[in-house]
Amino acid sequence: MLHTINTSPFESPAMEECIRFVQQGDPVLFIENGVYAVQNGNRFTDAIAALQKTSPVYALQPDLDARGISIVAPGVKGIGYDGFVDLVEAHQVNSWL
Amino acid sequence: MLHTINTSPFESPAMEECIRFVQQGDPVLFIENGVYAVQNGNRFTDAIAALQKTSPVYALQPDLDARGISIVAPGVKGIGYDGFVDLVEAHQVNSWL
Amino acid sequence: MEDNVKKIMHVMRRAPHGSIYTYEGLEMILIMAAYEQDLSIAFIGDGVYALKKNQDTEGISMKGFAKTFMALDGYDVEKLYVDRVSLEERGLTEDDLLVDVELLDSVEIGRRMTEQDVVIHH
Amino acid sequence: MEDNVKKIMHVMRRAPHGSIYTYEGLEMILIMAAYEQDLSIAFIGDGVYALKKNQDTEGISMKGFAKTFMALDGYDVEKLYVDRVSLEERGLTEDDLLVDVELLDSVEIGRRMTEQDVVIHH
Amino acid sequence: MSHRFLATILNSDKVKIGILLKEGPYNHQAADTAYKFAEAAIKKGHTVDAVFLYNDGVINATNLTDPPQDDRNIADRWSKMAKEHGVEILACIAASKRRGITDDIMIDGGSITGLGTLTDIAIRNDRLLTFGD
Amino acid sequence: MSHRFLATILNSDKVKIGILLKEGPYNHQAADTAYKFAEAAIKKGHTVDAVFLYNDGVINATNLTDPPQDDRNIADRWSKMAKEHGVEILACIAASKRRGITDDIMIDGGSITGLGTLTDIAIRNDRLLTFGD
Repeated sequence: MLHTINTSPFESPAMEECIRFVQQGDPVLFIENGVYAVQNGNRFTDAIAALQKTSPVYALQPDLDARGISIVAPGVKGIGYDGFVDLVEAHQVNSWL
Repeated sequence: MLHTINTSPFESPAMEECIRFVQQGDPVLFIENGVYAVQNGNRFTDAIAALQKTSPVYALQPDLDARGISIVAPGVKGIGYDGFVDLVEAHQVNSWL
Repeated sequence: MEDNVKKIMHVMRRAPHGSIYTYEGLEMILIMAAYEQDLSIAFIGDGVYALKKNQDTEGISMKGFAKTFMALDGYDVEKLYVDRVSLEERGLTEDDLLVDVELLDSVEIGRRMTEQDVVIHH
Repeated sequence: MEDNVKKIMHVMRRAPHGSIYTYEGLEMILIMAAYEQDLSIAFIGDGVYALKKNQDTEGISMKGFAKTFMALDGYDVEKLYVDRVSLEERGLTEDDLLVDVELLDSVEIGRRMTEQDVVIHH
Repeated sequence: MSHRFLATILNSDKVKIGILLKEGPYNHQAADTAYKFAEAAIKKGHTVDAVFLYNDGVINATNLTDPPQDDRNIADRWSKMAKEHGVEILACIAASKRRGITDDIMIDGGSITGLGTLTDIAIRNDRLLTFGD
Repeated sequence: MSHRFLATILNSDKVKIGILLKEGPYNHQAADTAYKFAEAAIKKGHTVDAVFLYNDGVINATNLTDPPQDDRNIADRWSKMAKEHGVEILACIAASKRRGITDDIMIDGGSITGLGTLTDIAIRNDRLLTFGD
């Protein structure tokens, strides 16, 4: 199951909640304001590292670009809308609005 | 200056931010989902006690009632819309949306 | 073969009355219940407040809907899961809730989420 | 006597692009600037992200507006305050910002807030 | 001047209030709280000068809403408040264009205007209150 | 049955997708992300069956929006997607009534329907994606 998070972790508990429920191996995709979570060097960088021990973590590149985020936390993979589609092709989706 | 907070402290950083900026003596009024902050015995009860050392704290009674909150943190005063108006009569307003 | 029965989970995540999401979510659930799908509802975060007893919305001139959760049983929607951490963190216990629910750990709710065909957050 | 000059502070509190509040807030500021009031803008919480350098919105097909903040100077809106804690917490420094701002502690921003006739959060 | 002096005597503790409403009806409580506050302020003898609708707040101004019979009618409430208490209900034009609010579907007593009007409201009133999400 | 078999051969890795959109245009990015996702899915040969508009999402369906010339036109984009790719654009009737969305102001290619249709969409598609705030 693909989990998407679209709100800033500074403004919403969505990421924190999602992480509590996500199952081992399930991919997590950050979109919209959610991408602030993976900006390298902020206070969520450790949480993102911990998450990656069990889940692949993606961020929507156009949303990173729009917010001027050029360096993401190690291991996080930037993907386009087509990559988003590929993840949806492979998984059911759980959007943590 | 009257500060109003209308979002749940569990879902938004508004209360936390407001508390950092509020000046000594300035009243704080919780409305809408903001009133969950003053439900007695949740994890914000200490923060509400600390805030009251410098600021009077109010909560909109109709919003408390709507959410089934019968016991508020010690010292917090429930007021109606008319009490809200009285506070606005006495103060400029800063709404932490 | 249950070809057309889908497992659909509704996730309540917001406090009631401050916004309409919980209420319109409930309207969606009531309609879906008529289609004989495998429905469940999880209450996570501020979503647990939707089930709080003694909500009286008269003073804010809005329709209350807490009691509609009590009617879900009659629609054969019986799988109500409440996240234990969310409830405790808010200083609430099962006694504060209007309806009988299963109080579950996040791992267990997460496991049931993974089994779904559709998950809708409100 | 400056009878008709009001002190109006706009408070940016949301990240750009995920919602329109910052952009429509900026539109409001540009109009108010023509009225020769005593305007200031405070950036608090995710609001500081509005000033981040190198925002390129082409990929999300939205108009960028970060550069409009650089034009505020030309409208005589020169009081831009950034909350130091909010910036640091996000792993950013003044070098990451598009425009010159005053980096202030919350107590000082709070003091300036209290002096306002009007405070509008966006 | 003498009128103003008289008003000062009679209403020494009364304030003139402008309201800025930033969210649409039903979806967020903001429109309800703004209304209940305005109602209470008027009842206490204060002046509610105007309700300025911004962001999704402009959706308060459409006359096409048709809420369930047993629910409150938010658009009608604003309309009545405009007519009975002279409260201006004003929707920002730029925000309205983005959300499809036009003169043709405007509630009675409401109108579309620019942000300059909001600035005037901020200047001429003792208070400007914001309601939103 | 043979048609279905053929489709299986040709599109073995293709999925049928329904979209649930819960926020209005411009105010939140949800409408943009939903559109960009749908566009990319169609380009890859997947089927986007329907976009169901709920909560403030119904505001995507008004034909009265008039955004600035240099901005994207969200309503037109949905309209075009409906016509060119057969994507159903459906606004929930109860949600529409609360926000003043009616048949008279409906975009080309859009229509108003009930929540039962959303249930059908959830049942008949391989995926249901939600976009909101």
